[in-house]
Parts: sequence; structure tokens; C-alpha cells
Amino acid sequence: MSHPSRPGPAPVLALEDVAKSFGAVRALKGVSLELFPGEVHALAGENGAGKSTLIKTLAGVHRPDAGQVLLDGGPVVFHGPGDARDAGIAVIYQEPTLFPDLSIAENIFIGRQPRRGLGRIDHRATREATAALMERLGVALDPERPARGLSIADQQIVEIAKALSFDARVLIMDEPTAALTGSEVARLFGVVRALREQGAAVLFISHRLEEIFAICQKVTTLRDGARIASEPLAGMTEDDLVRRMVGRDLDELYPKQDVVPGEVALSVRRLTREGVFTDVSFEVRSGEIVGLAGLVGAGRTEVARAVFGIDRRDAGEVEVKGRALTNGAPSTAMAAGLALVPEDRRAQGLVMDMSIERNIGLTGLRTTVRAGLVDRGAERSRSLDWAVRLHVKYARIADAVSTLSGGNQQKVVLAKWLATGPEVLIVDEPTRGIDVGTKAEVHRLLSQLAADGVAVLMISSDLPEILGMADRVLVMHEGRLTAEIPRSDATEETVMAAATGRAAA
Amino acid sequence: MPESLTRAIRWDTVVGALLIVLLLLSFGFVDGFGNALNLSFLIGNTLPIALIALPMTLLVVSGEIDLSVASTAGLSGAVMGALWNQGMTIEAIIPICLLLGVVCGLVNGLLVTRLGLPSLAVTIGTLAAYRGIAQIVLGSDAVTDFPSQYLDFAAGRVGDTFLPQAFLPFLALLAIAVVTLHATPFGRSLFAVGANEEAARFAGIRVRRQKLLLFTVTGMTASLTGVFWALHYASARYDNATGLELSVVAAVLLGGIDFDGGKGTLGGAIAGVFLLGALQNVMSLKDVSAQSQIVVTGILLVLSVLGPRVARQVSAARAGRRAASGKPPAPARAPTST
Amino acid sequence: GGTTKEDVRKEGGAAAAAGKADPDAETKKGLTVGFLPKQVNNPYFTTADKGGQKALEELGSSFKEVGPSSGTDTSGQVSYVNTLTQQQVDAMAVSAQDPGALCTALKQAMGNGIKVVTYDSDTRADCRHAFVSQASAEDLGRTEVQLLAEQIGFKGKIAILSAAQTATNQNTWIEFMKKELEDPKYKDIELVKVAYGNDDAQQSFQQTQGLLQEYPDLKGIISPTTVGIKAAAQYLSGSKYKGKVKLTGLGTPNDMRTYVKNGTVEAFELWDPAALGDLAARTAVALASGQITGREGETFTAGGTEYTIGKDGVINLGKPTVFDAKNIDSFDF
Amino acid sequence: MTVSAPARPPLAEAPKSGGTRLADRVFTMRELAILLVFLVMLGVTQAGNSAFLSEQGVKDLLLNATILVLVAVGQSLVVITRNVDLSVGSTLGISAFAAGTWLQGGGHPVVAVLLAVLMGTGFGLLNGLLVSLGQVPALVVTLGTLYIIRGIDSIWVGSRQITAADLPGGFVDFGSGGISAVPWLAMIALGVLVATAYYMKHFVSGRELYALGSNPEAARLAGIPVRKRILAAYTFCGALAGLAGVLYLARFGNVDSGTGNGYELTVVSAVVVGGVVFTGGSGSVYGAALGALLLTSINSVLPALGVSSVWVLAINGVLLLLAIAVDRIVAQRVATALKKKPAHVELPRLPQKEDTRHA
Ligand SMILES: Nc1ncnc2c1ncn2[C@@H]1O[C@H](COP(=O)(O)OP(=O)(O)OP(=O)(O)O)[C@@H](O)[C@H]1O
Ligand SMILES: Nc1ncnc2c1ncn2[C@@H]1O[C@H](COP(=O)(O)OP(=O)(O)OP(=O)(O)O)[C@@H](O)[C@H]1O
Ligand SMILES: [Mg+2]
Ligand SMILES: [Mg+2]
Repeated sequence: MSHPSRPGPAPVLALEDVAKSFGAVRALKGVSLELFPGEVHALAGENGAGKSTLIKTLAGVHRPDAGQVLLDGGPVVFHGPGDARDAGIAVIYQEPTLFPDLSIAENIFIGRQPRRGLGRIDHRATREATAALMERLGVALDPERPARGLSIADQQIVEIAKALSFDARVLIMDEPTAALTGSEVARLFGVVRALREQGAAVLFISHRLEEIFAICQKVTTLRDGARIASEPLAGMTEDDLVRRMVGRDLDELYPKQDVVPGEVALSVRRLTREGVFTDVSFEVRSGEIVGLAGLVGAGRTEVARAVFGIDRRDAGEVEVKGRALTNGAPSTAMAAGLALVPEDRRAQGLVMDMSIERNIGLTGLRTTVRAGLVDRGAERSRSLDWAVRLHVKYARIADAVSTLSGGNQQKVVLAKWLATGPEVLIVDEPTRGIDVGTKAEVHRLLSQLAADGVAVLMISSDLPEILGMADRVLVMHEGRLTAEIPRSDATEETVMAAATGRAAA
Repeated sequence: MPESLTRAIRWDTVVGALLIVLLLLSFGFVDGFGNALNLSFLIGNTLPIALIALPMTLLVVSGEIDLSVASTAGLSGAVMGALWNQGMTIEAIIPICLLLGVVCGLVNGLLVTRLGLPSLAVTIGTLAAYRGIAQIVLGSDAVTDFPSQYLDFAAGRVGDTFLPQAFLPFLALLAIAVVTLHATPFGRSLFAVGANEEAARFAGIRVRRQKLLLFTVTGMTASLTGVFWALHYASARYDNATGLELSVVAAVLLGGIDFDGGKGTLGGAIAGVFLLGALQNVMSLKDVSAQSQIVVTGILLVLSVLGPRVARQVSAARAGRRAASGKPPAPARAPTST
Repeated sequence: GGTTKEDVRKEGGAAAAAGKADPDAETKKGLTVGFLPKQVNNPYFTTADKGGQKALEELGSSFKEVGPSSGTDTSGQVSYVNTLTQQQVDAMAVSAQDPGALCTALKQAMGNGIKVVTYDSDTRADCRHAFVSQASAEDLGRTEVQLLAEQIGFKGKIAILSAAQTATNQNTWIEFMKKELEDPKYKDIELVKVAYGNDDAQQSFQQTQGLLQEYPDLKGIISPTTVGIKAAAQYLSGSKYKGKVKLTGLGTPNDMRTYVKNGTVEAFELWDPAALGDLAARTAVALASGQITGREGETFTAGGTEYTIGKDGVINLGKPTVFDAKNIDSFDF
Repeated sequence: MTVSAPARPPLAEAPKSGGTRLADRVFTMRELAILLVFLVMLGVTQAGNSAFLSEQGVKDLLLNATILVLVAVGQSLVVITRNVDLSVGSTLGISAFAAGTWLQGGGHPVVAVLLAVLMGTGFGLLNGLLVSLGQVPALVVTLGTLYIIRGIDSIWVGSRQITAADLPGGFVDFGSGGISAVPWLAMIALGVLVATAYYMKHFVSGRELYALGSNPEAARLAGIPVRKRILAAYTFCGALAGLAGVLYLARFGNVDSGTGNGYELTVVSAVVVGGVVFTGGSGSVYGAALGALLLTSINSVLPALGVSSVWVLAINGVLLLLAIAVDRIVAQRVATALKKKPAHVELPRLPQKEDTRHA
């Protein structure tokens, strides 16, 4: 027993002096952690601090190099995720792990479907159980729909539903809210509270500190793979927490600089993509940061894709600095000075098996050229430059991006696009999964870019971020622009009203 | 995985090294291997595979495959024979054949990029279709009476050396292919396309156009190979080069090109081609039966994927041990404040 | 002004045979003769090559066999010609997959002093010294028509199931079959179709089915290929056409025994492949010993029979044997 | 309940209305497309040649398809797991010869069948072990075993062959016999097909094959025994190739060292035409079987229509392309239908934060 002195219930699940290395990278250096029933425990730390690695160790994905995992006080060895699951541990991983070809119901119950005679699957019961879970989460996803094509947020919902379906003793969630908007988060927290009251132990990771304070009782902070502290949250302030994570005081989170907008840089007129969004018109001026808000599935990402030319538009025009863009041609959009930081970094932003250097270099293949050949020197210095500016934490620039932590991967995506020196920058959930320290960094960077005359369109589900950074807020609801709110009038209430269609134009 | 990138690099050097070792051993210990005639035959017979392997490597790196190459070669040979029988001049026929190859490649490419069909399925279809058209075009004819200066070029050697005359143009093509794949923006973007097509599209790479281009070039190279084949063997028949696609695929796989796309080097692919060619030559000289040669080819293929895998596990284990030994003693547990 | 077929024709070809024959020269011993069949592991060629091996042992020379494992791997066959050249055999007996493709390699071999005999399937005449033909193409073609005509009473529709469309020997036989059919005694017989089964059991099967569906009143099928006739017989014996549609052609007694006994097939023919190999071996030795050079009109004795070299260096084995229920049990190949 | 949201329609009901049927259609429509192509083809041929669908004609069609259907069913399982088995042709050949040797020596036919299946199982197991334990690309490994098994087969068989004369008469008769137009062999294939399809839809391990083909990494995280499942798929595929081998022997009454040569491309074509996607996770065994039926029937249709053999290959290729293109277009239609239909059954009116707090 790790704490014979402590009264009260024993920890359900604990880590004792766990160490884990990947090659030369020491992701965990002797970390201990205890999870108690009826308690929501937060895990905080910068990007790359080792949070996900810790979780994967608890879940049996990684085997610790040293130290051990304790279940109900006794040491256990999980040979795979299946063992952890059988021990009553449910995990939501940082990146959604769905089966695109299977229905949502099957995704949730794969391997554990209700059976009827002779071990046959009871499809009807599976469907009904899924519908019940969706009801519990307050989301009306069709259980029979294949998971392919679900938005990141919907994927995350399915992951949550899957974890809930276990009725597990221990629920571990790695940034479950990163892609969710306020209302879904609220709904999720309701469910988590209920679980806690039923005696489950919950481990929760988020880079949104207010969420940690909203539902957690205890927090463990990690820095560079080492545990800094494990303490109750009661009485702590956000600044205390940040100091433990970062080791210093935090810069201002929304360092918005005031600028005088210049001329129109991006002009979108009557853009329509049938069945997805209709009649979307707006302008972004040089020096301006325009926020694009809306609920999950409102169509913001789709608009950005169509503007950039990933998807073909059915009607409407897009102009960058007065130059009309060809329909469905990202390369001409890039040539015109447009850049899009996509929302799904794994699928759209990065080539996971490629090095950091080459991933950043990918957008510059046409510019870092000498005599028709790739100029490797220029490519490397361009990549290094941006990796350093964005504080990407890596061992070698030639390492594959798949070895980076989630937040650092996100930084590589940003680097890749900022390196093109865009005149119009569209960022879709730019700080998803990025720690507070770096978030401030990214915000300052966006602010600086705007001050330098770049027109920025920022899509974000993080309402405070929109409110803190945008000069103007556009709001979408069910595929239409429903409001345009100047910075002075933008509040949580006005934006939410427009986003839910209550103040529909 | 970081290892998978280095794996490709390591494996192609392994194949290259194997090839050199095999050549050295054969020069030393296999009667009849080292003489100019045998070497010229070895190279000459391997050239068609090597030629097609060039664009095939690029195609596979970009995540696609073309199984119709042998049929395209056969078709271009058949058309060459038929037009020759019609009395056209050979100088006019060859460009027509190359053009035909372009069309064949274009058809594959359009079906894959416009309709979004899997290239494996499409090219299995065109494999049959092109061969069938060849059969319609030339029927049971075997055309053999091509002009001797062309035949001599395709079968002849440079002076008294072992180098076939056709080898020099091949080297030029090889150089072009290597530079294209490994040093131009186009080639570099192919790796991205193969590994993650969507991310490549988001990075402004014209995926469909690139693939179309690759299929077209593959078609053209295949028809060039068909022309070379007909001249080299002085025989144009509709079934020329049947089954060549499997040899190309096997050799390219052996060279460490990953069929999931995004990995591999041209050097490895070509080393793979010549390793298989040389091995078969040596085995024949050593009176190893055709059946046993098949087994050896198979074992080599299996080893080519298991080998790097085992090597990786060994090196990972070693790295793990290194990391473990370099670790400071576990720190005393930090006191928990609660 | 490029090069056309016409220009090439004017250049003319070169003759292969050179030197002078000495019919009385002693038969050399200790020679090595390499056999290169179209495909190793093919029962027909194995029987033939065994015949060659036996003859060579008798003559005090040695035998070796190399060859590709696929019957369509022309480039493989070319490299085996090269292999034999490298191994400096004294003579080689080749059954060519392609009349033209092997020429360069064979000429290289002849240039290195190796005698080249083709058997079963020829190359161009200038690429070898002599060709040992299994039977005269004319005999084969005509007798097959005669066999079938008798079985169907000189009346009704017939079809041919051949191998590949490019198979040279098949095509020659089919030409002679057509010539034979021009004879007025066949005026009631109509050749409706030539189908190609590509020497593949399944395809030959389906081609046979197709013939019967297209011509429900078909009376007979000639299949001048051992694979084709076997597949057609197997299909017929399992269908309602058994015994009603007559089948003949070229087959081996072992393959066809069941079908002759169960009444699917009345009679078919074939030369003795072992005898073919035997003659090829003896011709190769005679060439290597300088008894012949491959010129028309030269004669030599092999296994007690005297053979005369015909036009273009062709040597004929003799007439094929007809197999039927009465005699089939006395053959085993 | 934490939340009450009266504005929303009852969820349990919603899927049954539109969703179930739509999702089912996604899977059945692709097969329907192939079936349609197939029926049209038969219709046209029948119109051109009335003997085509006679009793003998139907029997021939079914017999021709049997062997390919069996191998394609096995192959589709492997392809669904995002792998491929190129060695099926070699396995078929060697199993057929093994069974033939046994029968030739006077063995019992039932034992011969078991022997062939066992042999196929063995080679399937070998492939499965190499692929799943080594975690190496299936394409390369099975191309390797294709050569290895083929080589072993040729060395073992040499120039020997087994002909109908060497086999018990009953065995050969069984190969072409049946109840009126339905051959015994086709019944065996149908039995295997239906059982496999039922298993794939209604058993957990069957669904897990789809899951791990759809996303191998997620399958691992979900605790699915990935290696075991892949091993099982390969073993089953090998076993069916073995069974197909012995049926081949019964059907054609003839095996030699070349039997099954080049069969892998035919099988792969059948599976692909049948709508089983090469990137794994989708498709059905019924589709694969239909693909096999379509492919073999093309070879019967053309001769029956009197099309010259010269044209057969080209038409074959074009039809193959047509079949995949039609399938693709249907699939795209379905995808568009899916996209038009939002993921959310109905966008819920989201309750205010206060509503959720009271939980
Ligand atoms: N598979 C891997 N191979 C190599 N290095 C890895 C691997 N997984 C994680 N790492 C490294 O381990 C360290 C910890 O990563 P981890 O994913 O646990 O961070 P994190 O705290 O979850 O960060 P984030 O908040 O960005 O998700 C990082 O330096 C990362 O690069
Ligand atoms: N690739 C896709 N294929 C099919 N449907 C999609 C795809 N991407 C998004 N959708 C669906 O389209 C609708 C609009 O999604 P979109 O991602 O544009 O919304 P959003 O406002 O950006 O929300 P989010 O916060 O999820 O990014 C959603 O219902 C989503 O499920
Ligand atoms: Mg993480
Ligand atoms: Mg979005």
C-alpha cells in the first residue's frame, strides 16, 4: 500500500514511480498518481509534459519501463488495452479512434455487443443502448450512421459515449472537450458529475483551466515528464496552477493589439455549397482578426474548406486582394496569398510518418527551389526557424511528427502555414489541444500578424478565445451566417443567441 | 514511426550491398558469369523490368499501382507489328506506339483520378483490356522482320564490352527518374501524397494532376518497353511481356518500396530489380531448376519484409537498454501534499 | 524516308547451314546435349525429353534439361539459351515458345559452335540447324478431319478447339484441316468455328460450353491440343452431350483413357513424344559429329531408320498413331 | 436523467424511421448494382441465344462459378481486414494435387476433402502467422508465399499429373452431378457462403474483422485481439482455397503442377468487382460471391453469343472496368445521400447552461 497513513477509501488505480522512454525521449520520469472513487482528478501540464503517455500507461497501451501500476492496491501488468478494459478502466484517447466503416452503435459496442442465443449479436439491443447513451449526452446522433465523415466534435461525442457505455470504475479522459463547444461541455460535465456521485474515479485532462476548476477536486501537475505536485484544487487560483505547469507566471492570454483595418483582403460573396451552407458573404480586411463562431456542425469548417478550394463551391465568389480564386484549386488560393490551418491535424494537417522538417517544408516546395530542385538548406532553415519560433518541443527536426505530443503536432501545423507568409490566414481551431502558455504565444503571434497587415479569419469553438481576439465576430447557425457582431457588442450572450438561432436575422 | 523512414533507407542499402556481394561472388566462383556475353544477356533481359520499374516506383510512392504495364507493352509491340506489316516506316511507327502508351496511361489515370476508382482494380481491368486489344490488332501473327539496324541496337553491345547499347539510354532515364523523385518539388510532394493524400491536398499539392501525369508517364514507359522488347527479341506478338507486371512488382517490393505509399527510394527499387535478375542468372548457370528458383525468389521476398522488421526490433531493444542504463536512479517519491 | 517492311525484305535473310557434311564421320561420344523445352514440368515435354535422354545414354553422351516453369515466359527461355551457351554444351534441342524471340540468342549459340536442333515447335529457319517435326503438319491436319468425319458419318456441323491463337503449329494444322475439308466427300460437313482455349482447362471448358450453346446441333469437335481435348472430354463426359457430340484430336493415351472407356471419345491420335525426343537427340549428335549440317537432301540413320532432311532443314518423325478402345491399353505415356 | 429536453423527438425511435433503412441500403445497394449488371448480362445473352439458360446452361454457369466463389469468399475476409492473400492460387493447386495423390492411392474421397482443407489451412496459417506476428505488408509476404508454395508444388509434382482415370468414378461424377440444374458443388459453395455471411453479420468476431480493417490502430486500443483475428481470417481463406482445390479436382478431373497458376488476379478481381474495398473495413461476402459469379459468367456469355475468342479478353477487361465503375457511381450516390442527411437526427435545441447545472 502506498499510503498506509491515509484514512478513507483506498485508490482504485494508482501509478507508482512510473518511467517511460521513447528512444532518447524520456516522457515520464518516475511519476506517481492515485485515483480515488468519487473523485475527479485533473492532470495538467504543458504540451509534451507526458500526460497522454501517462494515460496510455494506465490503459495498458504502453508498458512502463520502471515502476508499476496498482489496481485496488495490488500491482497489475496490463498486456494490452483489453486487459485494462477488463479491469474496469474506460479511456477516451486524445485522438479519436473510430472505425469509419462501422455504424456509430457498433463503434461504441464493438467487441461487447449485447448477445442473444448462440452468441449472436442482438443488433436491436445495441441500437437501443446507443440511442439511450446519446440521450444521456443530449446529442441526437443517428446510431446507424457510419462514423465516416463525422466532424471532429461528433467523433469526440461518440468517444465519450463509448467510454460511458462501459459503466467503468475508472474513467480516463484525454482532452475530451478540445473540440466541443460550451453547451456540449456542460452536458458532458453533467454526466461526469453523475458518474462521480455513483462512485467512479475520473481522470481528466484539459488545457482549458476553467474546466478543470469546474469539475475537478484534485490536480496533478506534470512538467517535462516529472510530477510537480498533487493537491486539492480547493483554494487554488488559475495562476497557481499555471505557475506549477509552466514554472513561471503566464503572459496575457488575449494580447489583442488595436489596429486600424486596411483594405479588403478576403471577400466572400454569396458562397453556397448545397446541403451544407447557403449564401455566406463576408469580408476580412488587412490587419483585422475576424472570429467565426457557431455550434458544432454549424458549417464553419465547410465554409473555410470551400474558400480555400478543398471543396468545390456550388455558387458564389471568393476574392483575395481583388483576385478571384478558381473554384476547387487550393494551389491557386495559396499563390494568391491564402493559407488555411485545418482543424484535423492528423488527417489534414500532417503527414505523420514524415519528419517535422519536411512537414513544414511541404507548403514551401514551390518557393524553396533552386534550379528546379528542392533547396535543402533553405528548406531546413525555414523549418527550423518556425519550429523554434513556435516553441515546438522535439528531439531532432528530422524526427517523424508522429513522435510529437498532440499540442506540439498542432504547432507544427501552424508553423507549416505561417511559413508561407500568407496575406490572408484562415485558422480553424488553431489552439485545439494547445497548453495555456503556448496558447498565449499563438494569440500574440496572430495578433502580431494582424498588426503586420495580415487578414485573419479565426474559427474557434472556444468562445473566450473568439471574444478575446476578434475585432468582429461572425456567427453561423445551420449553414447560414446569422449575425455579425462588432468587438464592442460581442459577449457570450449575444454570440450564443445568434449561434443557437434565437436571434436569427 | 520514426523507424519506418529510416527502415526504407536502410533496406535499400542492404539490397544494394546484397547485389554487390552477389556480383563479387559470382565473378569469383560462377563459371560463365563474368564473360561479356553473359553479362550483356543478363542486363539485356533485365532491362525491360528495370525500365518499367522507374515510373512504377514513383507511382507506388504516390500510393497507386499500375498492373497493366505488361499489357501496355504487349499492345505497343502488337501495334508496332501490325503497322510494320502495313508497310509503314519504323521511324513513324515508334512515335505512334509511344503515343499509344500515353493514351493507355491516360485511360488508367483518368479512371483513377476522375472516377476515384482504386488503381489496383482499374489496372487489373485494363490489364485484360489492353492485352485483348493487342490480340485483336495482331491476332496470331508474329512479326519478326524488323530492320536490322534497330534489332542490332536493341540486342547489340557497345563495342566488345558487356554493356548493351540500350543500357546507356536507360542510365539517362534512371538519372532523370532519381532526380525527379528525390530532388524536385514534384517528387518530394509524391511522398506526401502517398502517405497522406488529404494532407497533401490541404498543402496545395495538385494530387489528381500529379497522379494523372504519373500514370501517363508509366504508360509511355511501358510502351517504350514494349517497343524495346519487340526489337530486343526480334518478335512482335500480342502476348509479348506477359506476366512482366508481377516481376516488376516483386522487384520493386524487394527494393523496399512500401505499397502503402510514401516510402522508398529509386536506388532500392533498381537494386532490387538487378538483384533478382542476377540471382536468376547465377542460379541458372549453377543448374538450379526453375522450380527452385521460384522458391528462392519467394523466400527472398518474405525475408525482405521480415528482415527489416527483425532488425528494427533488435535496434529498438538495444536503444531501450541504452536508455535504461543511462537513466539516473529512480528519484525518491515526491511527497504528496494530501 | 524511313525503313519499311519492303526495304527489309530486299535485304534478304541469311542461310544457317554452313560447312560440309561427312555422312561417314564417326558418331562422337561424350558430348553434352541440352534440352530446352517450352516448359519444364509439362508431362508431354518430360516424356519427350526422357526419350532424348535415353537416346543420348545409348550414344554415350550426356543429357541435361533446363527450361522455364511457365510456357509463356519467352524472356525466360531466352536466358536459358544463354545459360546453355555459357555452359558450352555441344548441342541444344529447343522447343521454341516463339519463332522469332529466341533467334538472337540461338544465333549467338551457333556462333559459339553449338549445334541447334528445334523440336516440336520451330523457330525461323535461319536460327537453327535442323527442325525435328513430330509429324508432317499435313498428315496431322488431314487425318484428324478423316477421323472425325468417320465418327459423325460425313455429315453435320463441326468446330475446332485450339490452344492459343498464336500457336504456330496449331495454326498450320488447322490450315490443313480446312484444305482437307475442301474435298467433295466432306460436302455435308460444315466447319462452323475455331475457338481458342489457351491451353487452360477452365477456358477450354467454357469454350466448349459456348460452342455447344451456340450450335446446339454440333456433331463433332476437333481439338488438336492435349490440354484442350482433355478439358473438352471432361466437360462432355459430365454433360448431356456425352457420346452424342464426337470429339477427336491430339491427346495422350494416359489423359484420355477414361474418356475412351466411358464412351465420350471414340478415337484420337498422337505421335510418340518419346520418339520425338529420341530423334531430336540423335539429330543433335549427328550434327555435332559432322554427319549432317542441316542442308536439304542430307541423310542420316537414327535408331535404325534412315531420315532425309527436307526443305528448310525439316526432319519428319513419321505418321501419328491413332488410339481407340482396342489399342489404348498397350500405351503408357 | 440529468437533462430533460422535451423539444427533441424521442431518440430511440428516430433511427428506425430513416436511419436503419438508409444504412442497410448502403450495404445492399452495391450488391444490387452488381446483381443488376449480372441479370442484364444474362438477359441479353438469353435473348441472343435461347440455349443459354437451358438446364445444362444454368448448371454450367453455376459449376463455373463454384470454385471462384469459394476462394473469393475466403479472400474477401482477408481483404476486409485490410490485408490480401495472393497465395490462394498456389494453395489451391497444391491442395488439389495432394487430394489427387490420396485418391489415386485408393483413399477415401471424404478423407481427400479433409486432407485438402487441412493443407489449405496449414498454408493459410503460415500466411497468417507471417503477416500478423511479423506485422509486415501482406502484399509482399503473400507474393512471397505465392512463389514458395508454387515452387514447392512444382518440385513435388514435377511433370506428374493426375487425370480422371486415376480418380474414383464416383468422385468425378460428383464433380459434374447434381439435382437437375443445381450441381452438388454449387450447393457446397452456397452453404459456405451463407454460413460465412451470417457469421460476419451476427457474430462479434465477425464484426471485429470489419473493425480492424477499418482502423487497425483503433482496433488495438479497443482491445480487439488483432493478431488472432487476422490469423483466423487467413486460416479460413487458406482452408477455403484448399476446399476449392479438391472441388477443382472433382470438377476438372485433372491436376498438374500448373493448376491454379495466375488464379490470384482472378480472385482479386472478383473481390474488387464485388465491392469489397481494398483499404479494408467494408464490403460483404455476398458481394464477393456475386463478383465471382459475374466474372466467370462473362466467360460463358461471350462464347454463347458466338463472340470470336479474339474479342473475349478485351471485352472481359472492359466489362470488368464497367462493373467497378457502376459500383463506384452507386457508392457515390449513396455517399451523397448520406451527406445530404445530416449526422444529427435533428439538430437539438441546446439547453442553456443553467439547465444542465441542476443535475
Ligand atoms: N510514440 C512516441 N514515440 C516517441 N516519442 C513519443 C511518443 N509518444 C510521445 N512521445 C514523446 O513523449 C513526450 C510526452 O508526450 P505526451 O503525448 O505524453 O504529451 P502530452 O502531455 O500529452 O502533451 P499534449 O498536451 O500536447 O497532448 C513528448 O516529448 C513526445 O514527443
Ligand atoms: N468530411 C465530411 N464528410 C461528411 N460530412 C461532414 C464532413 N465534415 C463535416 N461534415 C458534416 O457537415 C456538417 C458541418 O460540419 P462542419 O465541420 O463544417 O461544422 P463546424 O461548424 O466547423 O463545426 P466543428 O466545430 O465540428 O468544426 C456537420 O454535420 C458534419 O458532421
Ligand atoms: Mg496529449
Ligand atoms: Mg470545424
